[in-house]
Amino acid sequence: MVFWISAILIGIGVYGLLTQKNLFKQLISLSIIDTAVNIFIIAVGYVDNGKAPIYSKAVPKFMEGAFVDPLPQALVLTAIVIGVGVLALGASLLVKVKEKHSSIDVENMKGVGE
Amino acid sequence: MFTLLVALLIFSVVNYFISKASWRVGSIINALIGSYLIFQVFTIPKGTEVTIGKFLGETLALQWTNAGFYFSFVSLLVIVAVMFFAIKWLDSQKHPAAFNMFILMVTAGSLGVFMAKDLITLYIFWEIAVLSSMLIIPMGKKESRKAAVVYAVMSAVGTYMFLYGAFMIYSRYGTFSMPEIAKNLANDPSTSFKVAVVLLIAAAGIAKSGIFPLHTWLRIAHGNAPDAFSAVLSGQLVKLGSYVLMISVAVFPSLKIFANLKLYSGVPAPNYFLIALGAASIIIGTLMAIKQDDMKMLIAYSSVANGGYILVGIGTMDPLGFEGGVLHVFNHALAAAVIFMAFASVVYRTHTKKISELGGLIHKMPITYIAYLFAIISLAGIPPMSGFISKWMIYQALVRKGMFITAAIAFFGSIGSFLYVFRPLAGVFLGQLPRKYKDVKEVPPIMWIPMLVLVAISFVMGVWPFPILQPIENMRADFGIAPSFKIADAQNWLVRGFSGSWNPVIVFNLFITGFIVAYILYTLFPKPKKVDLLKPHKEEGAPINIYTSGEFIYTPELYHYNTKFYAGFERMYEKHPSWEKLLYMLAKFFHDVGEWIHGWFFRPSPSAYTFWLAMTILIIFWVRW
Amino acid sequence: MRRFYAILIAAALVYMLISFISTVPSYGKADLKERVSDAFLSKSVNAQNTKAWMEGKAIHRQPAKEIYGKKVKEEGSANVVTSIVVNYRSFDTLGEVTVLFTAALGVGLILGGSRRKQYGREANFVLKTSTGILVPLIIMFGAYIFVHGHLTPGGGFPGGTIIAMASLLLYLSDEKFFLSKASTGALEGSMGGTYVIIGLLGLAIGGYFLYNFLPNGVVGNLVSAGIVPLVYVAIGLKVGAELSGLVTDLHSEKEG
Amino acid sequence: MMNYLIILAGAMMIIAAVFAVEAKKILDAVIAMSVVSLVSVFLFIAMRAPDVAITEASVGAGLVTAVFLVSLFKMKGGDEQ
Amino acid sequence: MMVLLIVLPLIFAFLAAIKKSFSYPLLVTSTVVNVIIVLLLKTSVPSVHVLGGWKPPFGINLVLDDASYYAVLIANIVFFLVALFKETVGKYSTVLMVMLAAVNGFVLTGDLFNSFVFLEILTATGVILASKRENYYNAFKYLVLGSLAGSMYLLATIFTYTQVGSLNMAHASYFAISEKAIVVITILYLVGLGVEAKLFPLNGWVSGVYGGNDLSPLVMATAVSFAALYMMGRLFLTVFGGYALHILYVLALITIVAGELAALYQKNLLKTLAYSSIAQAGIVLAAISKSTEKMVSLAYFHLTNDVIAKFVLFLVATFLVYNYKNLNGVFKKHKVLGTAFTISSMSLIGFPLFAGFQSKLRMLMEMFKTSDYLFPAVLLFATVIELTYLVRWNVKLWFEDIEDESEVKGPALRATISIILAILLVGIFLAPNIILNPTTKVAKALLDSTSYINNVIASSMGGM
Repeated sequence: MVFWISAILIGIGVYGLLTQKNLFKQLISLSIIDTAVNIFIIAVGYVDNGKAPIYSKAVPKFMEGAFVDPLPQALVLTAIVIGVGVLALGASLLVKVKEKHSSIDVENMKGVGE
Repeated sequence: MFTLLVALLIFSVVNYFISKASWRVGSIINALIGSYLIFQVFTIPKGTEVTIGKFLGETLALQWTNAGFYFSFVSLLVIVAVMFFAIKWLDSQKHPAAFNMFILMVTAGSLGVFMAKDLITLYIFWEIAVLSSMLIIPMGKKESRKAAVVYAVMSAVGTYMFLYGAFMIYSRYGTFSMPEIAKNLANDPSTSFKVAVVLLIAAAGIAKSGIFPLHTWLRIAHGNAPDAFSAVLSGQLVKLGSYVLMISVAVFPSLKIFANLKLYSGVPAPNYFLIALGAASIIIGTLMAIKQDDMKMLIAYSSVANGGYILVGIGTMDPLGFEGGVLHVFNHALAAAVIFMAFASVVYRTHTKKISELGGLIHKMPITYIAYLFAIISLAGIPPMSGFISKWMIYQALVRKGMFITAAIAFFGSIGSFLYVFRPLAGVFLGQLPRKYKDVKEVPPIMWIPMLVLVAISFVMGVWPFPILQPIENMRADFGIAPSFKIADAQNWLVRGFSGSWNPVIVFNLFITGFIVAYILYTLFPKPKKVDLLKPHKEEGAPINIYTSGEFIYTPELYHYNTKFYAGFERMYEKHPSWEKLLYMLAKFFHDVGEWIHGWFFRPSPSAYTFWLAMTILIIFWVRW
Repeated sequence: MRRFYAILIAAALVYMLISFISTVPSYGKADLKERVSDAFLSKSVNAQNTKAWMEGKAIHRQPAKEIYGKKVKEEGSANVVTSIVVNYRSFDTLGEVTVLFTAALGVGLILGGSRRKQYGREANFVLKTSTGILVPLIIMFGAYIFVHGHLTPGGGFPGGTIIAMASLLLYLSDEKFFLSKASTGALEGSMGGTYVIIGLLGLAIGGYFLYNFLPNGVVGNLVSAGIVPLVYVAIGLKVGAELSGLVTDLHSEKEG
Repeated sequence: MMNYLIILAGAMMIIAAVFAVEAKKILDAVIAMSVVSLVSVFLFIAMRAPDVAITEASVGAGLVTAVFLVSLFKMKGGDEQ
Repeated sequence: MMVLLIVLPLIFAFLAAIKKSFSYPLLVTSTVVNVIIVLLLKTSVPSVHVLGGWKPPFGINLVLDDASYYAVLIANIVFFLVALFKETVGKYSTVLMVMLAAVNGFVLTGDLFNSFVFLEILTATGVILASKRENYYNAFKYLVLGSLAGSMYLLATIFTYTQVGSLNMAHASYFAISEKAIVVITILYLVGLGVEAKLFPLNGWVSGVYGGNDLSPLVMATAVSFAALYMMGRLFLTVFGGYALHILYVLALITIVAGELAALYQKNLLKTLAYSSIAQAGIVLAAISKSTEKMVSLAYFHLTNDVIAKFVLFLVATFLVYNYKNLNGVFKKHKVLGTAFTISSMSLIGFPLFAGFQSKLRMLMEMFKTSDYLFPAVLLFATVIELTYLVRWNVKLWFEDIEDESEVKGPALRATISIILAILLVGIFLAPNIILNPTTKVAKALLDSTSYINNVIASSMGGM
């Protein structure tokens, strides 16, 4: 079910990329896709009734099925940060695109020949 | 042999630097090297084989054959003449050093082609020749840039078809060596494979010698290349194509290979197809040549027609036809070279190649005129020049084979050639001398001597053709085309045909007699008077002294009698379909597809990129899931 | 029309992804025994035989090993995610740090400002005063998060981000506030360098890059897990500096 | 219970995402995007991933929104019709 | 040792962040040191570095075998050569260092997720390089496509993880992935990597990025392109053992034709070369997809020739484009650059005397031996078109009448490097084995997944 949510979110993100002429919207769509992929990855590692993979006084022992899969979480941690880096880069590019082409709407941009 | 070629290639680069210091020294060295090469080709014993090395696990080798000798000799004659010619001519050029380098490379490449024993060696040297000639062509005037591209592309189309064919052969027989291939092909049961391969190999020759569907590059390339280099292009490089055509029908013995495909009087179907192409080239070349106002383009089209003759001759695989075709290589090479050199001399002095802007140069450049006159006599196939003999042989073969349509076309081409070679003669050398050329001088001896030498060779071979026929006889024996049949009969002074023989010496004597009679008559009759048409207008300048019912003419070139020289004749095929346009349309088509791809896939916004990414995934998903 | 097709394509993609999902174990049914995570959780990577594991995924461990509060020889952080991020798969994290570094660098290069952009808008009083109180607290909170990264959820990245939030707050509240690129750059660079040097020390001492050359201590203690806290502190500071620099770049403009 | 909450969260996310994509004003879109991120934080917690949740909350929802807003501010409204 | 290839540029990059003015010297140092390290590494092929001492399927490992060694060698040399151009590099030296680290990491890593991380670094640095000379919109387009592809790559990695249970390439290669799952994985990887590998129609970004400024094509068309195509071979040959190759084959053939036709249409020199680069990538991919040892070896041989030629072409072209308004006849002023340009373009076409001839002809021959008649036909057709536009450019640059009278001082370093590389192309024609021997090893290493797996497993035995 969480899979479905993430699949639909990816679809919405792709839809956004396809339809939106505003480059900022496209960046937002990308961010939605990122989030969706992250949800998917976490869902892959979920175990019913599993705990967060942190040892504490409450769960001092390792037991089978006691924890959810920690590896996807570690991957998502990385993926989130990577996503942020790329998005920040995109946002700063858009600031400059706006400066240079006087618009960030694909149809109104000036000087985008060829 | 291989050392010779490598040395030539290396020295061409060295010569660039020599020529950078003094291009005249470079070109003199070139001419000397060329002369040495002519000497050299006689000394190499026939049948010499040299292994170059291994490539892709196959041995590459050179082999000195009769055919190679003949073609090398003809090529060198032309090239060396041009090299001597260039010693002076080059001072009208912008890149003399590069010219010197590349012409030596062309020489090396062509010799390599003629020496190659296997298809890959042939391809390598072929590409060297193409590459270096491609770099000379754009040294001409503005249009020549485009010409180089067209030349390269057409050549590449043919070359890559050749390569495809070569590899098809290789994948079947595992060899590139031509004798081996010939053996294997003769025993191969698959007809369709053989047809495909032979035609693919022939494609390179078709493209290079300007045979019909790929002939269009000749006009633009010959017409716009540096003037003296046009002589090499038409006289020599085009003959590379004839050589490859000869390989595809004679070295690969088409009579044996297609023994079960004999279509008509013993001519195999693929040969027949090639002959048809040759005939088409004759028609197109002749008709288009008649129309041209640009004298170089005119002869370019004539090269198309003559390439057609060669192909028709070789394609028949008849002893006379084959020898006629091969001999025509020699004749056309010399004639075309002389004609282009004559034009180069004219352009050298007058800086134009439009016939309608010229005239009356006979008084200013008599030697050039003589050279041109004899060359066109040879080209048109009039005795006593050698051009006649080859055409005669081809006709004989065609008539004997009962190919009357082709024969008719060949005759038509011959008559057409009278028409078109006369046009520059009348327009450039005869008629009125435009005022602006009144100070034109004859070109220096170093330029006219090579022309005269070539003309003299052609003339002598017309009278006594046996020295040049003998190697051709040897070639024919090599290829096993009716080896029992002897054509060149030097003892009896005869060139034997099927329906009678040709005694060139007698014919020559007859012609000389006729000429003497004509000369006597000429001296007896009253001489024409000369009127100086320029006189009354000496001060006013440009317009020649022509008036039309009191109106002054503002565009005198329209009234030059060479404008619309054959207007009546041309009108008959005014609205002809243009193959050249068709090819341009093809090029335009690819260009447009490129634009379309560009517009759809590469230029657009991120949305479009996403679209294609999504589509790709979906299509693969649809295919694979 | 464009929207219609877009919906169609997006729907097809969703359909495709959903049919892909059939290859994945259904939600909540993931079997960790099939995965390497099992070894991470039980901290028994060293006990495994690679070949045997790859062939049959045979896990060698005691079924209910006591971990919290004990000394574990292999790895010492209570937070297994942290142990993966900073120890088992630390190299990924180095890459991750690099991405962020690149992004900050890129924003700097692209925007290329060297002066505070003035919007000519005065922040209101509430924001100004609350910023004064909040900023130290936020920084402390961020520091807490990355210092306790190996014990509790969180770690260098959120910690660093929270610190960067503090600088963002400062930018919002004060038109004049401007962090010099030199200072953030120096912190960023030196912290990144620290991370790599810790890794290189591991290479020098243990023969493996990013090798944990410090004792692990007792799982659950603040001082435990070898190099993990060190790395996380370095990451936290680096990310904080980097993102502050990024915020600075966004608030700056070109001279003149 | 948890399932219903997840479905609810999913529905919220989808609605927010559609809004983010289709919103006329970019500011609204950015806000909606941060809503998507914030709700995803809930999902992460529901799936027992507190580390990810914290990171997503601070980095994904916080920083990205902040960066977007600032750059939007910088290009003065970002080109709205 | 091999980890230093990744780590040293990185630490230099971090140091450069402390003091900006050191960044260029640091770049030169790091590239020089890297080249030296690569040369020293020659003796330790094959070897596996286990990061952090965590044995393979659990931790991350770097694999240095014949294939990755060759890719790393090419990439580092390219970066070294680029680093010599101080003006061109400009403010971007730190970015280049990070990129160098990323390329090395991407090539060396034996872990799928790790390769994703490095792919993202490559994309990010690529975007930054692309944004030079105010080429922002094109950079943005690349960013969108790149990060979308990154998402696909990540998804593919996760699907692999759910199947295999680890992220290790060797393990994935060892593991018999179910029929259904491998379709998913290969589709996603094909798309994810296809963007970087310039697979049609995912290569819309190429012209904008390569044609937008004077730095990005030098690096992206050579080192990064090589790394991406290496990874293509690694993933589809070694890891997924020849799955989905016929799809790759079809797409690659379309890529060739599309790239050449687009280049034919293009009027801008840099973009023409960019499209030509797409077509060459198509040739390489098509050859890789045949997955025989000879063809794969020839693919990387061809790629090497292309990389050298493209480096020269872009080196010359960027100089011309950004110094002259009108390019007609500029080579009359820069004869050496012109010669290098011509030689490289002839090599690209595949004229004899130049390296491209060797690779193209061998490829053709090999294809005919395996009786594939489609690829040669496409290849020869593509060559005709390629010849058209390259000859057109050469003629234009050499022979047209000069219109831009200004004369820029001859760039000595550029001329030297380009002519040396051009001569190298001739050298490769004469002695193709200097490249063919290593690429044969590359092909062996890529196709022999057993020894790849064994190497990785063996590295875990000696572990703690």
